[in-house]
Amino acid sequence: MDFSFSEEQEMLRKIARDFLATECPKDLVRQMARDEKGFTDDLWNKMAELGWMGLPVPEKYGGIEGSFLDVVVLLEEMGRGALPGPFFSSLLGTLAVLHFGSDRQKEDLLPKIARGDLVLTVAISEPGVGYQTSALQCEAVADGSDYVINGTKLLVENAHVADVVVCAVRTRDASGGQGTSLLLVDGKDPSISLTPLETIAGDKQFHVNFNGVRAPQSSVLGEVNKGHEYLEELLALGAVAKCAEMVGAAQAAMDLTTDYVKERVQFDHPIGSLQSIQHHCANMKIDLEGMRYITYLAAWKASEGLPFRKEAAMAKAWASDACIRITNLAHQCHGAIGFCEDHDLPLYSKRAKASEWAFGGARFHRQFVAQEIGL
Amino acid sequence: MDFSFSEEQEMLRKIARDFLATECPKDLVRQMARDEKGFTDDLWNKMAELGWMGLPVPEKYGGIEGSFLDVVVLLEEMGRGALPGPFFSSLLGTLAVLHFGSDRQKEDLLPKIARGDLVLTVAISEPGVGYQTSALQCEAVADGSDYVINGTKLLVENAHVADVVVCAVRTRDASGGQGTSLLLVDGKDPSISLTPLETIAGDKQFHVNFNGVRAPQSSVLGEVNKGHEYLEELLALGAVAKCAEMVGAAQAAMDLTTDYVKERVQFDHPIGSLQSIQHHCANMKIDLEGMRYITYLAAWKASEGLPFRKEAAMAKAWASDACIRITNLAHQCHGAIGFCEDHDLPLYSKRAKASEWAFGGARFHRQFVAQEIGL
Amino acid sequence: MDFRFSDEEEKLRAEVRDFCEKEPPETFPCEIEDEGYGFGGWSRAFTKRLGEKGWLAIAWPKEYGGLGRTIMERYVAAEELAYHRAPQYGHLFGDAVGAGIVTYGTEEQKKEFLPQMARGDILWATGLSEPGAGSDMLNTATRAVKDGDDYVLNGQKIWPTGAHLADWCLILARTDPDAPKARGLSTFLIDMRSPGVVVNPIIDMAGAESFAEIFLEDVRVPKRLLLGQENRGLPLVFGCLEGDRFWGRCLRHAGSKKDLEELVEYINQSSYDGRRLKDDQVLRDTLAEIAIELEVSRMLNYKAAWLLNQGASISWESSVVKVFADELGQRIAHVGLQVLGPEAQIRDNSRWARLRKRFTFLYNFNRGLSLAGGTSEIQRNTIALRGLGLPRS
Amino acid sequence: MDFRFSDEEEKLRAEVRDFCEKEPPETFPCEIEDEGYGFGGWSRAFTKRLGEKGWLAIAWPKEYGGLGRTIMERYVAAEELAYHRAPQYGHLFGDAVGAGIVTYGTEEQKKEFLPQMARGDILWATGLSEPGAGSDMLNTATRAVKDGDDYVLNGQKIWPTGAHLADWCLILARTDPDAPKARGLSTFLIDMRSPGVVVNPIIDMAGAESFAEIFLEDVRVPKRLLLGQENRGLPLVFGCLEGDRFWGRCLRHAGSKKDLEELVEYINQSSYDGRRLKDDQVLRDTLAEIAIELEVSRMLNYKAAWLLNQGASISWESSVVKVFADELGQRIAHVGLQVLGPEAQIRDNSRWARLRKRFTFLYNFNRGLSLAGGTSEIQRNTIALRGLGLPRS
Repeated sequence: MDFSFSEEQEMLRKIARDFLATECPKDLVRQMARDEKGFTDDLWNKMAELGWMGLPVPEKYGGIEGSFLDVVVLLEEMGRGALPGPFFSSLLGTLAVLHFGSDRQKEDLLPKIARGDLVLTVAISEPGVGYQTSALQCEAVADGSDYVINGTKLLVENAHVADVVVCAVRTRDASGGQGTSLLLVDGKDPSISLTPLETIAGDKQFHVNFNGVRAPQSSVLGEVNKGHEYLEELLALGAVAKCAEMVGAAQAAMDLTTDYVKERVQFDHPIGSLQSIQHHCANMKIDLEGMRYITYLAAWKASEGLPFRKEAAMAKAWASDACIRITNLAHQCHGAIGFCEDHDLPLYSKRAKASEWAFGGARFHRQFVAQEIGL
Repeated sequence: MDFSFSEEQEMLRKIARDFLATECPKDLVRQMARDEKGFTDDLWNKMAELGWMGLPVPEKYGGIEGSFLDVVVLLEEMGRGALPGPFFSSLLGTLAVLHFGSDRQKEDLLPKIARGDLVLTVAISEPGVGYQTSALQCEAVADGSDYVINGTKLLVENAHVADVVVCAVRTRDASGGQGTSLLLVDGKDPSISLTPLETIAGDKQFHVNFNGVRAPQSSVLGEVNKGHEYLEELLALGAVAKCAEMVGAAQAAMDLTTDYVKERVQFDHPIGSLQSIQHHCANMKIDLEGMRYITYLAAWKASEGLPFRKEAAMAKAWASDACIRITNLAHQCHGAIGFCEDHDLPLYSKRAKASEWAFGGARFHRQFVAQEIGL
Repeated sequence: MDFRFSDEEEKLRAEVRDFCEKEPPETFPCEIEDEGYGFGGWSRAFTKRLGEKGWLAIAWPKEYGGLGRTIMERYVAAEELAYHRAPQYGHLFGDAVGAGIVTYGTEEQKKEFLPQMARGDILWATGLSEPGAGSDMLNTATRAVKDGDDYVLNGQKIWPTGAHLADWCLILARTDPDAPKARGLSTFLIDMRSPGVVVNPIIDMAGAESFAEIFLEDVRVPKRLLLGQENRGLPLVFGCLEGDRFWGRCLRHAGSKKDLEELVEYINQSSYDGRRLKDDQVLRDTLAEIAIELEVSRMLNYKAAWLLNQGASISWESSVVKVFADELGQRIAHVGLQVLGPEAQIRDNSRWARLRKRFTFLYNFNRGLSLAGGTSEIQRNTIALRGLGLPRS
Repeated sequence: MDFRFSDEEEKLRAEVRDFCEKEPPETFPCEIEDEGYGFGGWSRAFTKRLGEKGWLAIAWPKEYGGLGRTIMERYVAAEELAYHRAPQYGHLFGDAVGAGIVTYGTEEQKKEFLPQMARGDILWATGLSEPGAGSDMLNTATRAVKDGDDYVLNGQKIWPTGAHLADWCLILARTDPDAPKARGLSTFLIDMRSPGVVVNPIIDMAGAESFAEIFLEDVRVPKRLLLGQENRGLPLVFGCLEGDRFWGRCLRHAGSKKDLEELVEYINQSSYDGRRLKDDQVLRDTLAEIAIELEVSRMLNYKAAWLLNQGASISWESSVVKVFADELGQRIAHVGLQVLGPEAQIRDNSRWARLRKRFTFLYNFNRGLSLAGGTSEIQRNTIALRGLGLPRS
């Protein structure tokens, strides 16, 4: 039993924390929420120099070959720093290539990813369908050596800057074979049309139409028609990764709050000396501890290659609710000042809502857990 | 709009409060919870002298002809005083006779009820069936001029002292007619067998077997096979009546708590000066206000003869949860002392649980409310 | 006990309903959108129209432009307007100021202000909080120094609702810095066009501009605009706040009834993940609970209105109204987003936004309701101290 | 980061599991039934049997009868026993006293008590609270006056778990009434058979006799039974309480896992009101939430155990463990009764009682867990002050 991170992980954490404090001040974060593109090349390139895009990539493809747990450390700091931009969505695409891609696909993509030259995203949800993968409608029909994709994806993150879109589709072969597949689609294909969506967290999400997009058979990740299992695993990894980001965000909300209530004086005393504020903070802390370790459990299992779907579902279900509770209490402790758009707190509370939904909310995951406990 | 009770009602409240304080001290209540019979003839007779059993009974049958709202005032005080005994269950039977009985049945029963000479109860729930009346199994089959009742009722209150049991049964006629009916059954019939159940609140509930009990056709309340509507109305009345009792109980828990926290000194101050205790008490008060007025709304509508089922369901759903929250916080404010069996608080917190279930719990009623709002 | 409205009240309600059908409130231009209090947005045009109908001053004396009717009638009208999501934001907060002038104002002040307010010609803000004086109003630092026939005010106020749109503002300022903190404060009626007054709207986390900060630099206020006695401003303000807590929150049930109706309709018509939402037992249970809580809120609001109508104090009852309404508003927004699912995060005007992005806005905005006008913590303190007689800490 | 148990720990766990299967814990006689803490009932016979196995003192030094192994191993054994609902109540609270003797005891005390405790020959209670000193231990009024080679104790203690069954008791008493309140308290090891000790069990609202009150009248305690330094009892007690909070609550997840399994089985087999419970989406959602919370609780418990295993302080972490476990225990009991329905109120031995009336008992008993051993409010204060560094009020 060891609850501590390794020295290397602690160093990664420190570097990330210092870097983001310097290079990603909150004014930039707010500015990027209003910006059309949503991040700066400068910040992206500096992150690439640190090797972050290649953190999970094997050394032979130019990466750092870090574990999933290493990635979790980085994501936690990114959540803490409210980092804008396509790192997270591109990471999800990277994980898909890493876990399910052929050697050729890896050779082709991973070196560019590791250098920061290639941005990926994943397209799963559709109008009226979240992560219930059996209900997806977007379709790819075999036509010669290509698949032709038609359909609509909703809430695709950073589609506007994605070079490659990992797209979940129902595939149908000429031979009658069918199933779900993951396809690597050129993000710049002219048959893809994008509509930006204004969202609660100011992240960059898109409505994406696939209007007869052609993708060669070589663009299938793993085996064709076997994508259902890949997708479930990818979603579970995404859920845990999102939890890590949420732990960082919740920690930031907690820190903002404890700092504020120690300083803010009302009735001649810091409000942090009031029992109601103390109990709000204690409740935040309990929830934060809870979401932290249930997340680490899932992340550690994933990192070790152990079965982790149940733990991922538990972590995402718990963290989704806990992070909302934490940011709600943070607002309650901050009073009116935290309600201003230019305060740092709303960055976290709004993301908490977006994160709650990402990769399935609490109830979605509890439905899975109910089955797992034998119901 | 008038939120106040009439002068007569306030007087009834005062008389009841003073009477119960004197005649029904908490030691007696605790003793009765362990007692086989569960009440004393002395207390019952004194209540009869005050005319309470006849409160809802028309004057021509020897009653006081009070309104349902008058009854609610009395029940609230009984809840506050944690009155033991069959008043409530007998009242339910009385309301059934009043609302659905024929003139002959009324002439026969009401004068005795008003004098306190006749104790009634109602038998509805069965093993595995609560208040979903369509799922009841107990059956009465026409045989000559009688119905023959077979079946099992569970959680029948005070069956051991009931002279008359208002029993909900599926009726089946020789002519093929069937439906639900309410029958007036002789509580002392030798074909009825009773098993006392030890319960959480120390009230007297019974497992009742009807083993071929014969009841003449004249014992049918209202029209035969039309009992479903009667039963729903009776249950709604019971729910509101139970809410009234719960308002009184919650008020008692609130009063015990505010008294205690004003007196109990820790850290050199009364604990009622601690913000966490103040907020617990404030939350109790908010819930208490809420359950009080939603109950009065339903009671007033019932009293005025207006449609009141939706309001009854809302009141019972809210009060069931609120009363548990209130007594839980009362315990939290009392600390260990309130956890002792000989403290007054457990009288209320245990009854809160029994009351939550009586006439349907929160979820049961919310299912009805969901339909009512158009879902 | 009687939960019917009187014939007069029902008649007025019918008139208001009729008015809302003939002149749909949503057709009036709004300066601030519906902010989730339960009573719609801020519209000078609509307020003016209500003034023409006489419905801004239903309970004020006739000699000051009112209808001389009851507070309950005033409440019934506001309730009916709220159900129709009519924009009442611009004037409803002014009720507290109006009550202050009716109670504490000089004859001259009454004649000057009340008729104008009754017509909807002037709208009010209330400037109490300061950066260093939020819950702790005793800490008020804005100074008012007597100078000839004027007071000269300097200081900063923050959070007054709509101060950037209001014509006048009630300002709390320190007139005697040497007296004990509670005994040196006074209230002034300030013309927002006075030289030295600068107002900046604050963008809140819902993206709305409903609050503002006010900077006062050598603002001269004639003595006749002192409201109430000098140095006795605090009891006056507490009295006004009692009303403010009530009028600011007492319509939650009426406004949110529409929200609930829209959610029910949405559920009945929608599927997600291939399943009909109406078959979702958890959603059904949750919506039923909201419906019940709205009914509980309604009764709590009515009780306070009934007390107010008799001229009784609602010191802690108004806190119950506020806490319950604010936390219920947050629950409704939360439930709304649960119903609408991930697509609820879309808050643009595209066809992907659900139910006109209303719940998405409310979710953010309602966060602030348990903070504004006295935090829920302060309200609970009030309930404990004044409603239950617990000892001060 | 590594959430595996070591080979030694897994080996011990397997031994314990094996033992529980061969000598089913439920076959040992119990003096107090399972009280809902998560670790079973009070059984002298079972404690004695564990002593024979060496499992009462796994982490104590070998010279005092221990196995000289780690706290984590001690924890793993307790966890496995808890999952089998083995009765650990009689000795688990004694862990705090044992730790106190190990840390603060004289060599003589260690030799006298630890081997006996390791064998399960003597069971302990802890007498801290008094009628006037609950959360506020500084208010301790029990007096200990030096008289020759003895102290003479007079006073009253309340709430010590199992004091009526214990052989010995740790007692906090005031030795210097003139010193500042915190500096005049000392701790004593009291033989419960001493003349002048009277113990009465207290019947709690679940109907159990698990607590007691102790009356001390001129009880003579030899000086050698003073634990730690005179007048330095308070830090010692706080240290013990840290352990008490942990050991008293750290097994919730293991014990309640069985509860959850029983509820799942019940749901899968039962109908109510003509509907299969397993089709009830609300129940499914609720049970899943409990399963998740048990897993969260497990991780919180492991983290504290891991810290303790390294000799680190768990001042606020033990409070997190306790609050979470206690409130979760209350939720589980609540959910259990929701699952079982109205028939759950039957708590006799008839066939109508559901799941052996266990949840009915837990519902009442678990009410007390957030009060005993420091209320949840006190724990939250501790988390705020020690875990977050907030200023004292």
